[in-house]
Amino acid sequence: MNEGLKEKLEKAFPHAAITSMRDTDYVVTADKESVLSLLAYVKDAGFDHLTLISCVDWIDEGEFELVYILSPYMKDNEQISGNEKINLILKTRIARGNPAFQTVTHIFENAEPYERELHELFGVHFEGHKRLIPLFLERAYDIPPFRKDFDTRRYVKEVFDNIPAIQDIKA
Amino acid sequence: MRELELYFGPQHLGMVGNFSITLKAEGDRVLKATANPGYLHRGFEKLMEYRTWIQNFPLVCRINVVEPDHVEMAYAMAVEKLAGIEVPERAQYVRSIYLELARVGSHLFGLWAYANMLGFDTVAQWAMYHRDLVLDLFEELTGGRVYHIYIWPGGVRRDFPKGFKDKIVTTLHSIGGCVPDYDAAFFNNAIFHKRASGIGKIDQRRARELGATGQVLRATGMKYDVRKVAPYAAYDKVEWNVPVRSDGDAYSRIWVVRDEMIESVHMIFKLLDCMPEGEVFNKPPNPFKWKIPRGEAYARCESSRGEFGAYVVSNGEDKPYRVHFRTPSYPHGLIILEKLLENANIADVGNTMISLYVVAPEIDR
Amino acid sequence: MAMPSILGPFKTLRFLFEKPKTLRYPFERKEPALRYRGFHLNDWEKCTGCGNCADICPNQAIEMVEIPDMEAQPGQKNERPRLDYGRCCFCGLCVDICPPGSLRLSRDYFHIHFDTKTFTFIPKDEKTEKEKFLPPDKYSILQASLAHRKQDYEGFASDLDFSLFEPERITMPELGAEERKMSFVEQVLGYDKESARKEAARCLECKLCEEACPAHLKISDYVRAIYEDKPADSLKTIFKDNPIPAICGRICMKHCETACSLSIRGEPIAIRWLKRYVADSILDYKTALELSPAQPSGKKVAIIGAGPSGLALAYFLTLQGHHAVVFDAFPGGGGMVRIGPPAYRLPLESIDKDVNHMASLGVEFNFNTRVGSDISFEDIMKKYDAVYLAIGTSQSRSTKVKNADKCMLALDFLRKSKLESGVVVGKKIVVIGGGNVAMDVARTGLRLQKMQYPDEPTEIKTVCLENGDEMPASEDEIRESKEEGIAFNPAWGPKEVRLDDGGNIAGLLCMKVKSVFDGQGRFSPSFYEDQELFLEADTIIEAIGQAPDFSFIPQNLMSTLEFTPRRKVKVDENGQTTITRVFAGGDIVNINLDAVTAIADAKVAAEGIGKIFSKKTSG
Amino acid sequence: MDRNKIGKWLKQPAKMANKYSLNAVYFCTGCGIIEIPPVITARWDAERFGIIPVATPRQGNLFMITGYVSLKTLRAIIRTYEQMPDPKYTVGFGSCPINGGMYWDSYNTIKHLDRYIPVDGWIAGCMPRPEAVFIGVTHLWTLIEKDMANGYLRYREHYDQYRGNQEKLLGKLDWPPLYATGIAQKEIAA
Amino acid sequence: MVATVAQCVLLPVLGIVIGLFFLGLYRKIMARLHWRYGPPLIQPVIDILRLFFQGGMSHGAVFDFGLVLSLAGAMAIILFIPFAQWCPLQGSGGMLVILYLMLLMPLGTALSGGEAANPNASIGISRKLILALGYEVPLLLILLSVMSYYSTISIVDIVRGQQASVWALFSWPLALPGIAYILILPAVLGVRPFDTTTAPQEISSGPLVEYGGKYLAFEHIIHALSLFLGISLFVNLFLGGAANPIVFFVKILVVFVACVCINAVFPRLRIEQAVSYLWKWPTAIAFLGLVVVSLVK
Repeated sequence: MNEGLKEKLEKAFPHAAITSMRDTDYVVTADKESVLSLLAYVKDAGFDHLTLISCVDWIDEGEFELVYILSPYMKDNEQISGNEKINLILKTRIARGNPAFQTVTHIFENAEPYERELHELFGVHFEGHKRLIPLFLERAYDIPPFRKDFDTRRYVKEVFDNIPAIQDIKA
Repeated sequence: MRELELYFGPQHLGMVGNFSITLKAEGDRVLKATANPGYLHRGFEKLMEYRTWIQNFPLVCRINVVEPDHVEMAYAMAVEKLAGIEVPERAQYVRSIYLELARVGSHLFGLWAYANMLGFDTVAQWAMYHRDLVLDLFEELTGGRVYHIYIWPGGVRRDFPKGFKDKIVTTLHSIGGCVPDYDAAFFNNAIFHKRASGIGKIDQRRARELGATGQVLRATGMKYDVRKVAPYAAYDKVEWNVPVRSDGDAYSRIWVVRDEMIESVHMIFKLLDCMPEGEVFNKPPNPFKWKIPRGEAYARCESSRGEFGAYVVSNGEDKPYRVHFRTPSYPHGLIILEKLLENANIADVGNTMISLYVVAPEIDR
Repeated sequence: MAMPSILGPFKTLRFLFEKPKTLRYPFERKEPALRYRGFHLNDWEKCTGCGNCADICPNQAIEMVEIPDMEAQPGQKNERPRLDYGRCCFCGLCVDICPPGSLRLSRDYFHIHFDTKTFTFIPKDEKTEKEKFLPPDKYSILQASLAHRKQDYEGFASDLDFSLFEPERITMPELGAEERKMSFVEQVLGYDKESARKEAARCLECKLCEEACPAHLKISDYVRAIYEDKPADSLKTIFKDNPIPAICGRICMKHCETACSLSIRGEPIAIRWLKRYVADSILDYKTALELSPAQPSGKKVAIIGAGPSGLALAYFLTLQGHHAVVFDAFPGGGGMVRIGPPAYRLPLESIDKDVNHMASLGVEFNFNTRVGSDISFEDIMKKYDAVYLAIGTSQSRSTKVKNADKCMLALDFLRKSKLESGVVVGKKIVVIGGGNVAMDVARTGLRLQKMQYPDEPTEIKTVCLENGDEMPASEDEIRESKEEGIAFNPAWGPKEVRLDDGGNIAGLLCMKVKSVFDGQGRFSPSFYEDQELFLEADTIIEAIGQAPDFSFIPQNLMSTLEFTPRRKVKVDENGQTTITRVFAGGDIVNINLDAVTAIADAKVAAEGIGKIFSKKTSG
Repeated sequence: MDRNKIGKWLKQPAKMANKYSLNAVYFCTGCGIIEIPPVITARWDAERFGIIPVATPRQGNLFMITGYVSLKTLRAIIRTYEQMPDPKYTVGFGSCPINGGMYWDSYNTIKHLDRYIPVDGWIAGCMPRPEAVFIGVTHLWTLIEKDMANGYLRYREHYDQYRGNQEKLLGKLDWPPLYATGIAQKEIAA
Repeated sequence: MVATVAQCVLLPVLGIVIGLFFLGLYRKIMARLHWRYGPPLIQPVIDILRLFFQGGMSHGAVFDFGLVLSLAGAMAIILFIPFAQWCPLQGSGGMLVILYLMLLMPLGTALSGGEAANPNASIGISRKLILALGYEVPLLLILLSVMSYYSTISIVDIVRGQQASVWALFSWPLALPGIAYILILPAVLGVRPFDTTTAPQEISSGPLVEYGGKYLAFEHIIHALSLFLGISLFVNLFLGGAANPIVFFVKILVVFVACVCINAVFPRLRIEQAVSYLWKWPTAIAFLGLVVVSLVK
């Protein structure tokens, strides 16, 4: 990241903590109120490629961590500016008890399926999302399956191992 | 006209992979398309939380059956970043050659899918035949035809077998010898041109907004290739070009794919020429005891379909705490496809989908 | 790009007249690649049943099953992997982790069946299961299955350079031969934290070592604790089975390392040195162990001999709340290990560390007290609730050849050189014997020579009956001795000690050995009388074995003490001898003659004594 | 191969025709599908034995379950299987349908395919190579020859159990039962 | 009379046999272009045999009726098209009957396919009808030119006319409609790039989507017959028919192989592209041909 942006970010968002791991990964930890404005800000600053929205279940701390990973597209069709190799990892935490957050689909259109996925697999509600309908799953699960307290091995034992093999009646 | 509801897939000859699109159509015109994934959802990222770092390597490659190699690479790169493992120089070259071979194989598979979709069996069969030759190379190198499980943290799993260099060269030459035939029969076929040009057209601004990468973006004119913008493995060691086109339609995309294949083959030759001797594997610690310090890493590489990324979080244990893969087909198949199919012709549904090279397992994971 | 053309595609019609490229399978075939990952092969002779493959399998496709007619031995479990091809993904992780390299993947991959039960099987290879592996002329691809496979069809095999384990150990820093032979400074320098952790990280936790260890230490647990940088936890684990880690960490005979699955193709984990690292890195055992004192039971146990067995028993009994009183003739603890291993292997401080810790727990030590002369055995029998004989083999044997009385005996020599000062050696020493004691003697003699004749040429030789590769001494000892410049004369037996005119030793006359053992495998050497070798010497030390000294036991009791055919004290499963209340352990009981077996005996005895006590109180 | 024996054709035309005209329903159920294109294309050319992919289940008589089966796919598989006309043959590909395979602990894939639809043969491997598919087909021929590839009959016979297992996992199925339930019991009683 | 009856019985059988042979040959030639060996020539017969033994599902009376209609239509046309010198019903109706009967085949398929209530089938049928509309226009113009040139509606007379002079394709005024016919022949036969109707990769083989068992077997036979008929018509109109069956067979074989080659080197067009193509060049040439023919005449 060019130093300018880092300083600008620090000035505009004094509460956000910016750390750099290695030379290409920058981690910005922000409180949840400032995430939307931060995203809009970095988008204008050139990080216009939202590569991934992820969620980490920190069950011991009772929080979900939403992770937005951004990187810049090329400004010019031909020339590489050197900024493109930077990954900006923007993180914020929300309470695990009643997980809800604002959608970012109005800033990044491609956030739509990511948020749908997180809604389905983690049970995080995104307010303002137009299509929070199931994406992958067929069965209903009591606990969204990607949460840490969902034990897939136990689930397999309880559900699949209880399906009996076909008995040959004649035998 | 009567409004129809059509299911394109999952059981469908034109569907590559287990994917489904629900179409609302009026006659031949699609009103609304809804991607319906999940037929291949296995919960990889959840399963990975139950397996140790090294046990995950056989698992991750299953995320994309067409080209497992870039999944391995993304995961290995993330793990190497997290654990601070160095990769020997020769291994970087071996990895690059291996990944480029995978790209050629994968593009040939894409070519098969595309030609097959258009009912053009002839080219489809050739492409599949040639892909099989590439698979033979993989078998020789890694011991597996489809799932290679070759890249390991700290290098690669085995060195080149004896005489392998020559074998690569012979095979690629024999495939390259058929390029004029491919061109004549497929890429320069007037009817194919008629069928593909203007289909699934997307301009650069829209492509950027929707998070496109890979040939979808390159077909709109941007030379965006992770191998170039954020070089990994040995991609910065040799000269090569990023092929682009400017129309943004299916025809451009397939031409980008074609040029990319040829560029990959040239790159393999160059890499083979300047490959150094030496070690190819820095052993990671004992797999039963390997713990990676707390932290997170995002690593990305350029797969044959676009940017492939792995976001890995460790909490200091011998298993990953959370893994999330950024797969190129995800935005392509779930957003761009839906947008492109609005108002398209029913005959072009599969055409559009395959020109975006949507691979279902990497969407569902 | 050329212009799209409508006629161009017709060019491809020429393929109508070309030969198809199809491989007409199954009429034409293509062999799978040399590295192909197909079904498993397992060399049962090499397989140790360690179960690493089952542990690493991400799919739990491998299960270790007990083979009924197979016997477990040290370093060998009676289990073999069973594969489930309803799970296996042919990743080959099991091959890369297999320490002996017995598990390989073949190039066979055909198994087609309508019954899912046939997809589970126990892999073997053509060496152990001929009927399933057919030569090419009998092999038919149409019948190919798990039970109908091709011979010599090995595919993906293990390669040490690419294995997942580290076959080479982290080198233990030690003094060079030239440096160490000048003094009695401890030869090995010990691991620092980093290298200890690295070495500990090599452990695959297959637990073969634990089964091989006579005392069944929880080795993989304490090694893991070292890796996790928790030496206190590690020490706690060790102390459950072995209360003298500082001693054992130096001189243990390491049955564990022999059994270690890594030792088959690489170097075993340095389990002994890791134990030494734990014992040395913790300065105060007591605080690290956080032992809670047991309720005193009021029982008193006398332990005769403060060797490993005695010390261990004292510790175990103390933990049970009994009062242990130890008698020993030497001025400090350790028994045989106090005098046996020279200071460059086992410094006295290390022994004292373990002994002092024991004393601090409340064990009563009576040193310089020889039972029989200083205190009578009858008194002990009267005063104590139980007696434990851990007297070891304290008397050196002599060759009894002509003029052998002029020679020194090994134990006397070692004791004098370690505990007292003032053994004078000559410039030319000959040591008779090929065991570890002989090596100790020779290397001690060498150091004494270097110290006593710093600038003069000296020489030291050994003579033993066995061939070079049959010598009973451990390989490490032989190698290190050779490094230090000790000459070996294997397969020569002593015939006569030649004296010079003054009655001093002039040398040893040897004769060539024909065989060491007779037809029944008993020790009964025979010689070629005509082949002779004369070794010049001014000092000869005999180190051919030791025997126990039961002279302190009164005759009436001695007559009831029974022995096994191998001249060992007979004990029951509780460690009790044929004399009631008298228990025994250590070298007089077991044939291994080493510290850790002695500890194992103590463990048995501790349980036996506890049982007897509880029986008495309840009954 | 006895395709060219005229006597056999005259004796059992139905069996022979079934053997040498295996039309596979093209359904990419799992990753095993990756080896089907090579099998049916130029390198291996399964059409030599009359094996071609067909577009709809109504036209096919061979159903290859290629790899793991997720719950959502299972629903589609049952639908497809029931649409196929008798006689029909099912082949399970690779480890996953046998005993869970890689995904033995996944919450979204089934572990034993034969508890939901009948399977006539299994091919080991992950993935089975094209060669194994060919040998698998020869085994299927033998089974057809010996009347042992009778999965479709078993399905009819034990339809209660199959449907029960399917509904246990997928909930109430939104299509009517293929066979009247309870037939098997009645037949046995009679 | 006996000869006519015998021809009435034998010609449809011969048509089916040749049609099935063509299907087998088609697969074989395609395979060679794919660099592979392909199935045995007999494979279509095995397939049809298998389908007859396989249980199929009917989707109602109209479904069955449509199928019968198609089959009957196809069988009927055979009797009107000369196979070399054999043409049992040469006296009655000629070209007009053929044109009328040729509509029966798509109609019957449409009827029965539509009954199957599968959206893919309905799309396929609409495509089939649109495509038929597409080639019927130039085809009518072509037939008109031929008929007006030889001033007869009897196909037997047309054949005789050609055998008297040169093949229509190489005669001056008829060359234009001949070229137009060549251009639409793939569409008439439904081979690529005009196989939009059944496009398996797009609409799961369209009208056939719900066919199984013997119904599908009949569809295969109808398909084989329609191949035979389409080519026979072309050979009779423009390649001068033939005086003996062997020559005729060789002629239709050559035309068929040419069609397969076209099929092999092109991908499939979209239906509106196909129609716009058919209404553009072939129609224009055919129209021009008609004008020239009427002027010459």
